[in-house]
Amino acid sequence: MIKKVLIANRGEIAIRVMRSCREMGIKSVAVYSEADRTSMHVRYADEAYFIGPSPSNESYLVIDKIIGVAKKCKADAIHPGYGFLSENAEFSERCKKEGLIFIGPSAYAINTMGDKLTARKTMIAAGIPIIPGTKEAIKDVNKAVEVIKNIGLPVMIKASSGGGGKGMRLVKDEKEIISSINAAKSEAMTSFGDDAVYIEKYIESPHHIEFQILADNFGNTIHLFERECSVQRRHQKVVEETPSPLMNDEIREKMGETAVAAAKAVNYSGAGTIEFIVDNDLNYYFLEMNTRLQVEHPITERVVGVDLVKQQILIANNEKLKLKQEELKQSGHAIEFRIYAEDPDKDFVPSPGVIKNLTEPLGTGVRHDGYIYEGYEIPMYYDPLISKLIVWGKNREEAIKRLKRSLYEYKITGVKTTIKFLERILDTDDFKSGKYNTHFIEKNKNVLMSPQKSKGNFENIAIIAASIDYITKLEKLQPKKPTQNLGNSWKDFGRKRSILRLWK
Amino acid sequence: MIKKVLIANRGEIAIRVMRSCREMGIKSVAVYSEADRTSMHVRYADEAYFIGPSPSNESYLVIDKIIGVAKKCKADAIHPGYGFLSENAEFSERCKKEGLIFIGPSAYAINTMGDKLTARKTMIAAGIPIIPGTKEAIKDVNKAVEVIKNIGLPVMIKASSGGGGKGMRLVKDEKEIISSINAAKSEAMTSFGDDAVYIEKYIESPHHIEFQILADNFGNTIHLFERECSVQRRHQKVVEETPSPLMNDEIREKMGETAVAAAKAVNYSGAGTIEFIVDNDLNYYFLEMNTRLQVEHPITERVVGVDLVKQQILIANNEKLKLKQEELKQSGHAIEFRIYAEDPDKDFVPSPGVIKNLTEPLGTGVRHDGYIYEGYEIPMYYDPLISKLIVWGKNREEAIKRLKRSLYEYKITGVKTTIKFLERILDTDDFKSGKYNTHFIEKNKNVLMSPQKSKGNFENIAIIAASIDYITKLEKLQPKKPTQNLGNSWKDFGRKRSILRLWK
Amino acid sequence: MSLEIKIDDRTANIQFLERDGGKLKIDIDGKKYNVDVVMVKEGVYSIIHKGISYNVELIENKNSKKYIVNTLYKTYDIEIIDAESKYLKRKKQDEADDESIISSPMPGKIVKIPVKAGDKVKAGDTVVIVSAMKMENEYKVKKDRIIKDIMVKVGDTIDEDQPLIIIE
Amino acid sequence: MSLEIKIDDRTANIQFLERDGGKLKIDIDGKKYNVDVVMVKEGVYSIIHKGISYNVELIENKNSKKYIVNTLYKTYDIEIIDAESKYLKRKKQDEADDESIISSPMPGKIVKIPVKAGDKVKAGDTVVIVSAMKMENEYKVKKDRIIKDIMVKVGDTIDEDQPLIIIE
Repeated sequence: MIKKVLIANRGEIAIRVMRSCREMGIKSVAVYSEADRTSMHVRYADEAYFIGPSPSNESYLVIDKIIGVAKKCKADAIHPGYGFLSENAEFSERCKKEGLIFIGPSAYAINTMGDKLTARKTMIAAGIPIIPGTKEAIKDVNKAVEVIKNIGLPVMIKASSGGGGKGMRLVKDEKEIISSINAAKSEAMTSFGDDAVYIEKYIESPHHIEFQILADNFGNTIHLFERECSVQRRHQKVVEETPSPLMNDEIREKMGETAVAAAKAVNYSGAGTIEFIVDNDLNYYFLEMNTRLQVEHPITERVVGVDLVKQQILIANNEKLKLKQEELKQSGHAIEFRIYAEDPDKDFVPSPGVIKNLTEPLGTGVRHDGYIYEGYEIPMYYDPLISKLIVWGKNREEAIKRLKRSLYEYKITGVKTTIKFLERILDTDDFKSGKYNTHFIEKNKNVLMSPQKSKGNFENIAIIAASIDYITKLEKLQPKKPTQNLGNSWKDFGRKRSILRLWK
Repeated sequence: MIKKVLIANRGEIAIRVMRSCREMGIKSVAVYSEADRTSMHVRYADEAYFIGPSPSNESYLVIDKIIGVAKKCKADAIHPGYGFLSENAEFSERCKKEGLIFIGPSAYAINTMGDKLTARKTMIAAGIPIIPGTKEAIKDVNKAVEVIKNIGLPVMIKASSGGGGKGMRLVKDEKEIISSINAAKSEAMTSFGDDAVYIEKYIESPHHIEFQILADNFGNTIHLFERECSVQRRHQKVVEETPSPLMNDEIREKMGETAVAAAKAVNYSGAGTIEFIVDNDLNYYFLEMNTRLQVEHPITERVVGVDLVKQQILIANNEKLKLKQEELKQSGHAIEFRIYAEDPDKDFVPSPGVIKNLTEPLGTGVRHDGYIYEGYEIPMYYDPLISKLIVWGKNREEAIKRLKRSLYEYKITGVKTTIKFLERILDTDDFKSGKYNTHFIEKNKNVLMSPQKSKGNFENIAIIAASIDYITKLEKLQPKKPTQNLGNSWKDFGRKRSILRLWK
Repeated sequence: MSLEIKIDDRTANIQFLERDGGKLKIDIDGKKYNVDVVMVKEGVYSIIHKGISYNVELIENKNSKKYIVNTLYKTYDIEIIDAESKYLKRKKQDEADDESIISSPMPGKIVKIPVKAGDKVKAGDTVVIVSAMKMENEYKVKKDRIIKDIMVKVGDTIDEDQPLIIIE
Repeated sequence: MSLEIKIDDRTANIQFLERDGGKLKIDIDGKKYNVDVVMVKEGVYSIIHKGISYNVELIENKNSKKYIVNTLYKTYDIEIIDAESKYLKRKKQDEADDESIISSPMPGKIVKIPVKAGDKVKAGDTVVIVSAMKMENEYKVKKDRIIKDIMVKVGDTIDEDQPLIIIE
């Protein structure tokens, strides 16, 4: 059995992995860069080793350093978390060569799924539905018309060298096909000096829905149902929930089977995620596979009742999956909100800094996976994710109300966070009704981005707090009444039975 | 619908209730004594009112004050929590008179179940099994022999005026009956000046198992399965778990039905708990009913997936129970540990004080219901319960490992706590195997009470920390190198990228 | 005792009328408040006003007269204005007419400085690029300016509000 | 630099050999330690020794030379012994021979004082009962004594270590 795991990561995911290690009686080893000496994962681990300067390409991304520590401390296995080296085929291969267990899939699976075109071909070969279209440049306009008629309207004409919406045309009507292709070609030529365009089915109301997969080394592959991840900002997931409000049992079963087939097509082993694009009519298309643990894995854990990290470790230990597809079921509803150290009022600019006061949400149905603590300084070098708030409710309605309650309790001072922004998501009709797609944030931009209005007395209450703080400190600086105690130190707090006497 | 609830309590339970109120969109009103101005329940509530001096008999127990605040702030209902006024029939009645909804049962149910003899009689009438015996004093020794033969050996002879083990005799053999009765009588006369004794069936290996009940005002009564509460210290529960390791499905169903019948016998309404004594052969006897929410209610919430406080409020709002007995099931395993501000190394003497550093356990499967925060002073006037740590696992084994992990990450400085004591419970074979009864703590006393042994380098590591702290502070007091910064303030922390430079 | 407070764009006049322990009578712009105030821990206040329980968390800014104040709904920037701060403000404004300092509101690392001392730059030109938390932020000039001095070099780690470039 | 430290019943000699940032070389009773020490927040230290990550939380006692130190397995009472504390200790011991002070190690309320000044009490007699957190604690004398002075009365709220009764 694996006895010691090196976690080649930091932040909340490193602690998440270490928690499961600890529950399994496995020693955990942290690695840390210069900026992370005081980070919680270093404090939480059984062992901790320094691996270099703060920028991740000089520390967390340096394969040699990670392998070096693993060998030095005699770790049996390496867990890469998400990000960093988690989808690095070279790293997976290198671990194998060095006799270390990589807790993740083989280099083959990573490579195949990592390259979009190879993945597309492999999926087509396995009979997995992909978004219809041509990836090759259109030369013959007449042939293009035929292709488009095959795919079915609407379609999107896209510039092969394109980006930023240039050289793109949405075609809804058969009569517009030829003119649109020509327009796109001409715009592509002007913008990129290349008039090659290709065709892709246009998904009008796209949902991002993914399936969690577990596969062992003996050909057993199961899925743990879906996660709805359509609330995205700049292609970054903001909210995830399961079950998806869009799904029904029939399509769930079908997509689950497809996801299992997709994983099997690359002989997948470990935990992975098959991402689909789904339209309002529940047509679904393979988008990509994430060959690692997802940020949003906890909502699946809560609703299905399975510790995914433990499963990863057991699979890496070459054990057979004990979970059976037919025994798994979704119970209740879970939603995850990602809390970032970003200022939503200033276009989400990152807000590193020292955490001064922290009150974490607790109580029934709340899981909070974070890594910060009062006094901790969030460094500027890494992803600004502070924590993930995961709530469970008997149904979606209870989960939403619980989430609202949790956000109310969650207080951080010292850095700006996205908490207020997330609260506004909960207030939109689209989210409350569960009728939303990947256009959600764009569609609700006005409500979501409008600065919070002050309500009632809050402004004057803020004034009262600040002026009292100021005056209290002022009086402390003027030692005219040396016997008068303003009760600021710990000891005085105690003496005064916690009641601060501002003045006699 | 109830719009505003006054919570006539403090500490973790007040916050627990307020959380559910908030999720239901109900305003919560806190009341607080002098010692509780800084308490979390005051900060968490929508409204807060002062009700008097710190001792609870001058504040939390004064019915007039509570009612006065409720009327003044126009609350619709009062939730009493547990303890304080929660099982006070007069309070229930008074609320009714004042037109306030008491979130709990009627005065009749409280009175009937509150008086041991009346409860016993009511249960006998309803056909509920009680511990066999005579509550009346034995006059005729021969009749006593007959009664004992009816009950079956072993029995306990107890002095009617007794207490503290005096005038008690355990009878295991028929031949010892008469001599034991005489010996008990003589000892009772010497000790209490009264030779009256009575007979009670002796339960050799007693388990304390209770059933959670919910009943609405329309005669619908259901149970939410059992809680095993046999780990007790001085009749105070320390650990609770569900399902009970002792139970099987058959006896669970039977006891559940008995519990429902017991509640129906007093026309019970709201959430309540039927406590049973169960022996190793799964014979069970009604012990008492708690006509309120229990401290340990969260383990049921976790395993059955029901928010009990919400159910209490809905029932109080005169709604019909939507939960159906046949739809409820237990899923996984939950254990609760109660964390007290007590010093287990000094006979559990209470340890009030200011919380200096606090790290709460988080992560998958962990619920932590507390009320303290860094900087808070635990007052000396009330129960020293700090928090309840509730963990869930797919099975009992996972729950125990998760509990161990959670205790590892739970750190409090400033007060002594029972955390180390609880860790030792997890290490006993009796607890691990699930084969324990109410004698558990007494039986394992030597292990549980032995002071922790120092392991490895910990003593020297402690020395290093203290000496460095001392020297750092010493250097700060000597301003010989004014440019040298020791990095203690927030700002310096930031500047130095969180790395404290002790010396140049 | 009275104070002047700047909160966002508003300037409020505060008068402390009565004090009894944590119980205060305060006048804010003519409106009277009876409040019960307690500092529950450093930087965290619990305020009860007409039975309503408010939680306010505040952080003193570098200058001890500036606060960031968090309430339930909104975060406010508050500045206490007394004689000293009025004087400093006037002084700073005078200086701002002569030269400007480009600085970053958050700590980071200098990625690029596309100008050198003596350069004439046009309104909108980028003068320095700072990276923080995986994002790059470009700092531009608003008017046509001359680069007077460059205080940092590429690769430098900088503090918030540290002067980076002096422009004329 | 060297120190003497009392930890529970043991007295240890500490020598600081080398310092480089948070990296220290320390000699404890002849055993050498290379440790990486950082104060992650007030009173909380992270110490890495031979790759093992230790968390130590400490609280300074009233006397700044006394600490309560929490490690993973055990809580220690630590006292830094320097010239000043040695002198104070000697002085206190001298005084202790003349009179003794009965005090409570935790704050509470005086419930009962079954003695009065001038009373002769026997070893084991209760002289004061203090209530704290719903429990009553009886404080007894260990030897036959005379009650010299009673500093509190029934109903008083007391601090920890506050002198309650002076005995001879």
